[in-house]
Amino acid sequence: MSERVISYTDALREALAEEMARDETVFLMGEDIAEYGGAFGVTRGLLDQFGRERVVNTPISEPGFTGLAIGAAMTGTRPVVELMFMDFLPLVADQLLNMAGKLRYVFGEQAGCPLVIRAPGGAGRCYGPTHSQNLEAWLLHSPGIKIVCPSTPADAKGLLKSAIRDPDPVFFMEHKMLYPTRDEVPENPDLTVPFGQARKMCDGEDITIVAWSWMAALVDGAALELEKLGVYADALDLRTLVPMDMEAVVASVKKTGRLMIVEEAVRTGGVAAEIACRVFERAYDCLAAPVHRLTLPDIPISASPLLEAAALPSVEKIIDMALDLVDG
Amino acid sequence: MSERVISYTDALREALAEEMARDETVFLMGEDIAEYGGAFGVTRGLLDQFGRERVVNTPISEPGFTGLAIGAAMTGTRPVVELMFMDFLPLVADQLLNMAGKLRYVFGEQAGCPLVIRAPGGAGRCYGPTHSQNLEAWLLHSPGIKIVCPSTPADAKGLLKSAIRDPDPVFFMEHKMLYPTRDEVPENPDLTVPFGQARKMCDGEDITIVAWSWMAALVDGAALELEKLGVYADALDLRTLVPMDMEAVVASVKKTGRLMIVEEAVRTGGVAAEIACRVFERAYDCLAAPVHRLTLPDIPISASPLLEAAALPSVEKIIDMALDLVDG
Amino acid sequence: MKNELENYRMMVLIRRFEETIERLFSQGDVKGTTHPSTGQEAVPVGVCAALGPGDMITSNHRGHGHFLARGGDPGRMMAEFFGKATGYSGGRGGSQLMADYGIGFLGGNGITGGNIPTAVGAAFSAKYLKRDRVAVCFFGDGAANQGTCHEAMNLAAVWCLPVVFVCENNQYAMSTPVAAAAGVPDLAVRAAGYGFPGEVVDGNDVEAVTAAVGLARERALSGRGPTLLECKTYRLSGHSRGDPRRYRSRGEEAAARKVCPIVRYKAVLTARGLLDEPADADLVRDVEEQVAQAVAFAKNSPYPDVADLERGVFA
Amino acid sequence: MKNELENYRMMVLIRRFEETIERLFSQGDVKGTTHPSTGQEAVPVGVCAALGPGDMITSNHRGHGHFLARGGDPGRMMAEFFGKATGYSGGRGGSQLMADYGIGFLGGNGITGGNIPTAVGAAFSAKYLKRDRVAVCFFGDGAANQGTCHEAMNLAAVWCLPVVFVCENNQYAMSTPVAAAAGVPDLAVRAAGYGFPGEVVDGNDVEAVTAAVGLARERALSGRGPTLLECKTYRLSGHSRGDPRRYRSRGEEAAARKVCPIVRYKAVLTARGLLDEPADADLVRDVEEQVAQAVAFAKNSPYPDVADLERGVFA
Ligand SMILES: Cc1ncc(C[n+]2csc(CCOP(=O)(O)OP(=O)(O)O)c2C)c(N)n1
Ligand SMILES: Cc1ncc(C[n+]2csc(CCOP(=O)(O)OP(=O)(O)O)c2C)c(N)n1
Ligand SMILES: [Mg+2]
Ligand SMILES: [Mg+2]
Repeated sequence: MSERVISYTDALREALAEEMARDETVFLMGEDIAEYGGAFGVTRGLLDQFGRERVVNTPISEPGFTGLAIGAAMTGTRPVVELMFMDFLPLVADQLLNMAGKLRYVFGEQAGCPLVIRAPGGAGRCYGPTHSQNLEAWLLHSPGIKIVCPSTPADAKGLLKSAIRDPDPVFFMEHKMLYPTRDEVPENPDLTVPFGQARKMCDGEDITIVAWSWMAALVDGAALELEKLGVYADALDLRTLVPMDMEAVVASVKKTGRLMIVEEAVRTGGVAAEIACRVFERAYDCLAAPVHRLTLPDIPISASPLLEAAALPSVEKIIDMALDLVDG
Repeated sequence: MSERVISYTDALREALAEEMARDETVFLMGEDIAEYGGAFGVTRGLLDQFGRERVVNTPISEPGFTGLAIGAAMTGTRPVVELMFMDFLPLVADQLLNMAGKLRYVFGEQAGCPLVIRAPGGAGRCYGPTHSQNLEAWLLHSPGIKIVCPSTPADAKGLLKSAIRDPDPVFFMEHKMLYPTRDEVPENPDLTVPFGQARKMCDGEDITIVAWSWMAALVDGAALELEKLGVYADALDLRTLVPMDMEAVVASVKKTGRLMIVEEAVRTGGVAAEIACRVFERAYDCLAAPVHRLTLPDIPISASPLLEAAALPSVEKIIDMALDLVDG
Repeated sequence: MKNELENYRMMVLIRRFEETIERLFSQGDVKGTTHPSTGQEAVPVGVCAALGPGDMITSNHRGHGHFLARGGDPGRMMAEFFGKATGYSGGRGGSQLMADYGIGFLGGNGITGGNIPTAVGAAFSAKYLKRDRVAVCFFGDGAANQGTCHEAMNLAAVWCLPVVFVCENNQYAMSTPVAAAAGVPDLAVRAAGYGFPGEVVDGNDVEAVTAAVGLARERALSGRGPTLLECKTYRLSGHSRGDPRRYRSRGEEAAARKVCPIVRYKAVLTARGLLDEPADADLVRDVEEQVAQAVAFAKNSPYPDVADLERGVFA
Repeated sequence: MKNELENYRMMVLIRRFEETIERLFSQGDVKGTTHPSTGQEAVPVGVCAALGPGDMITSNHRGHGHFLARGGDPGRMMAEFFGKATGYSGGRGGSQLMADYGIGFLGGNGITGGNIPTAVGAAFSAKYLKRDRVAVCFFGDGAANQGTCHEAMNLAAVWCLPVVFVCENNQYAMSTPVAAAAGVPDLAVRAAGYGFPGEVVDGNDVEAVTAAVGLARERALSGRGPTLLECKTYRLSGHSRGDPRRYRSRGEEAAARKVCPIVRYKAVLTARGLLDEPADADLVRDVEEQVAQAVAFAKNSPYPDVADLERGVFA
């Protein structure tokens, strides 16, 4: 049975449509998601399919409509909110940190909050300092919020379906560079991808490379190139950061003795530091070399193609650092 | 010449008063900072001394008055803003991340932003889930914002003076448990404490313990106890997180071979992970044991004294972990 | 509408409950902080008297009155102050964070203005799920200046949602008088900026509050959207524990105390022949007994198990 | 006030500048995205004609017109689009993020609503430092629904600050018409909720804009506080690069094009005998030459030095 090849965007849309068809309490809310189909076209066509009651255009009021969505999720519906850019996470950070993430712990089992916030992160399109950021590290430090970050169309679909069915608040990170990427995606509407299971992109003994979202796609490409150079990488796509599949990471590091983490965010205080730290805590003895982090420098992301590219991780930089780590 | 002994609160107030006297462009802004003197009394009396034009009570509009303060700092004044609790940082996170921290990098030298945001972090007073948090890890991941976190009255004064004189946005972290603490504080209004220089609290060869803010005070106490048990800790108070005195940390770890970091925030994605990671990067060979992190678990902070204490680091827990690390 | 004496009794209960909490704090029996609603009792009691069983409330930091008026159990509330396992939040929430979804009380909120969008969200669900219910949001004059208030009101207007915004204007946000915090004397006028009715209500007149909420609720249920009710009242207590109230005079407070909602309603009910001094004394004694029982329940309850500390973040 | 022909010329310059940018994007000469202000030229030109040299502007994402009208150099702006070292932000900012504090242009802003509090802050400084100047904030109808707008307006009101809020109501926020985003047809009415005047202005009439801003500025300078001017206009272009404009009809656009501010002002100036077809053709040619020079300057400028990538985060 051959799978269809569709784009990451189409896969997301399919997940939304299937879950909306399956569960009437699921609705979409966000800026310009109706006629416009969202800034990146993810919800295109869903207005026609599900109507204005379930595909709700909002005014530009991110804190307000996120708080509203939390209130809705507390009272019997399942909102899927689109934040136009992940750079706007700070605008809703209070709602997520101080409300959504604390409800169940404080108010107990009565207080479910089945909320999904979707937002595209990442650079590569020259959108400049306030439309290119990845901020998942903030959420990692915010108890009670799950973080999902698919890097393939199949995962985009399967993980979004899981997110919508999840009883807890989920931040669902998409990526501008991934939207047009195409790959096989199962049609079966019952298939979901579970949280907390890293995906092995490539099997190898020389070095473990960990990434997520667009960086995972880059690592996937870099691993192939490395193979040609005789370096065999064990490449992991984390898929979800909360929960995080540390078992897979630790098992891989135990095998390779070398770890490199690729993160599309500013270096200091990023997710990579947490992963590295956990590996040190759990597999200290197995490391034959220091962990390497490939990240952005601690600067805003420029609009100019030249400066943007200079700051971002790339396949070449991944290869160079991997070679360095293996040789070092 | 004997120094006066005053409280951390008084030291902060003295710094504010001295800098306001020295520079007319310095003004204070925040909720209930005038007659009330701020929720913790830091600005008490300054209204009488400097008048309502320079001690400005705000409506409850954190994003608005923080944005306003940025606009003021862009145009010739030096606002010192009080955020009543550090838990409200998310409300102004957009202003700090997407504006204050990016102005100079993007607009160049014309775009100075000499802004100070003061806010008390921390638990220990049973204020519950939304009035007890430390969120400096978010700012650590936000380029362009300096982070200052004094643990003694003298540093409170000297660092706040430096913060007010600094040409860049500074987040100045105070702590509810530190406010009443008393110690010697220089009277000389010309004395400041520079950023980026850790303070050695205790000299030792067995273990490096790194902390900041209230946790540094706890570590200071724990180090004395450890000494009685024959364990000699090299205890460092970082004083500022951006810039961070990694030289001091690395030098200490090279001496002791063991590192423990105490952080009053949820574990995952915290500042401790970054410090640990940097130490691994720079002093990998010197570590005789894995780095230990003593932090909160990944949960909201409860209001109940019992549950709050169970979650927080304490002198006892510091001692236990240090012994464990030294023995291990 | 509940009967007059029940409402009067509830106001007295809220008063005694708050006074008891303040005493327990000053004695060191309970820790943390609290925001008493002393003097504002007519607002929650008047509001809740107009609500139906399916209606939903979001509350703020000054929420004991809201919760009690909606049917919260004084014993479990008291236990929350004592940090006991039987407390509404098992000791995790404290004064500001208790909830009972079963009676439509969606909880307090420690972030000023944070509960306004959630109320609109509850109203959204009600409309989406075609349930005949309204959401009610309690917030203060200070919270009215938060951006979330603006956004939430506009969202409710644009989508014509069944929500009643109850602004408890108790003259101060902490130490800041309304005149220093808002460009207008009546916050109710802001409703016009969203296209729905806004009304100033005598928030110390419990029946006036009930009447206004009743109409607003009807409006909401018949699909005509939100209403803003600005209930003018006065906080007789300090803002929170340990507030020296330097920002106002004792004389101002004494004057307010004379027209407090309990004093006023007692006079009304007496004039109507529904209450006399002996009956009032009985009622007060009964309330005091109830509060004493709540305290006893709290004191006798077990502490939460520290082993559960990390449980319950996720389902 | 600048003379009529200068203002007319500036409107034409903005129009040609935006059209050129759009062409450069579609040819792939420049990367990223841009928000053209085509059709809205009378607002920035009318506003800036009323300002004094010390006045300060905060702009938003759709800011090329604001910057040009305030005296921004087309060459350095164009160079910013090309990511060149000579661009206002040396390639770091792109379309939305350029500034020239020297001429009182405090920069664009990528966060909708983000620039409203900063304008109030600039007004705060002006008052604090006792400088005779006002701050002007440009923001859209969509931004009016952000919480920061509410907070900033209320703060300006409470402190009686010298700021003029210029809401460019171009009928849409991206694809969302005002009627779907706000509970009221005229956003100007919201000023009443803060206690200062709000006025609807014909935003396609450059002289009407100047007159309204002139009065608001006088008000501000004489210590009577802020004013909200809602300038009704129309965005003729798409929201940003690649907007298929599915949310409105081509007929609606064609109708709007007929009453665009340039068409209207040309008719006015012709009627006044200040302009005729040959003079207009000359003027347009001159503007085109200016834009061509800007493009040439940008193309011939060097790229920034990648070695400086990490410089300039702190002083
Ligand atoms: C976002 C935020 N800012 C500030 C506070 C601190 N705070 C708690 S209550 C309060 C005053 C609120 O005033 P109002 O809304 O009038 O309610 P009231 O206390 O008068 O009932 C303040 C400033 C907070 N909890 N949250
Ligand atoms: C906080 C935030 N939300 C959303 C966006 C995406 N966005 C950019 S411009 C825009 C529309 C703004 O509408 P309006 O304020 O009317 O200005 P206009 O574009 O019409 O000039 C949107 C939604 C953004 N940049 N920032
Ligand atoms: Mg109040
Ligand atoms: Mg618009």
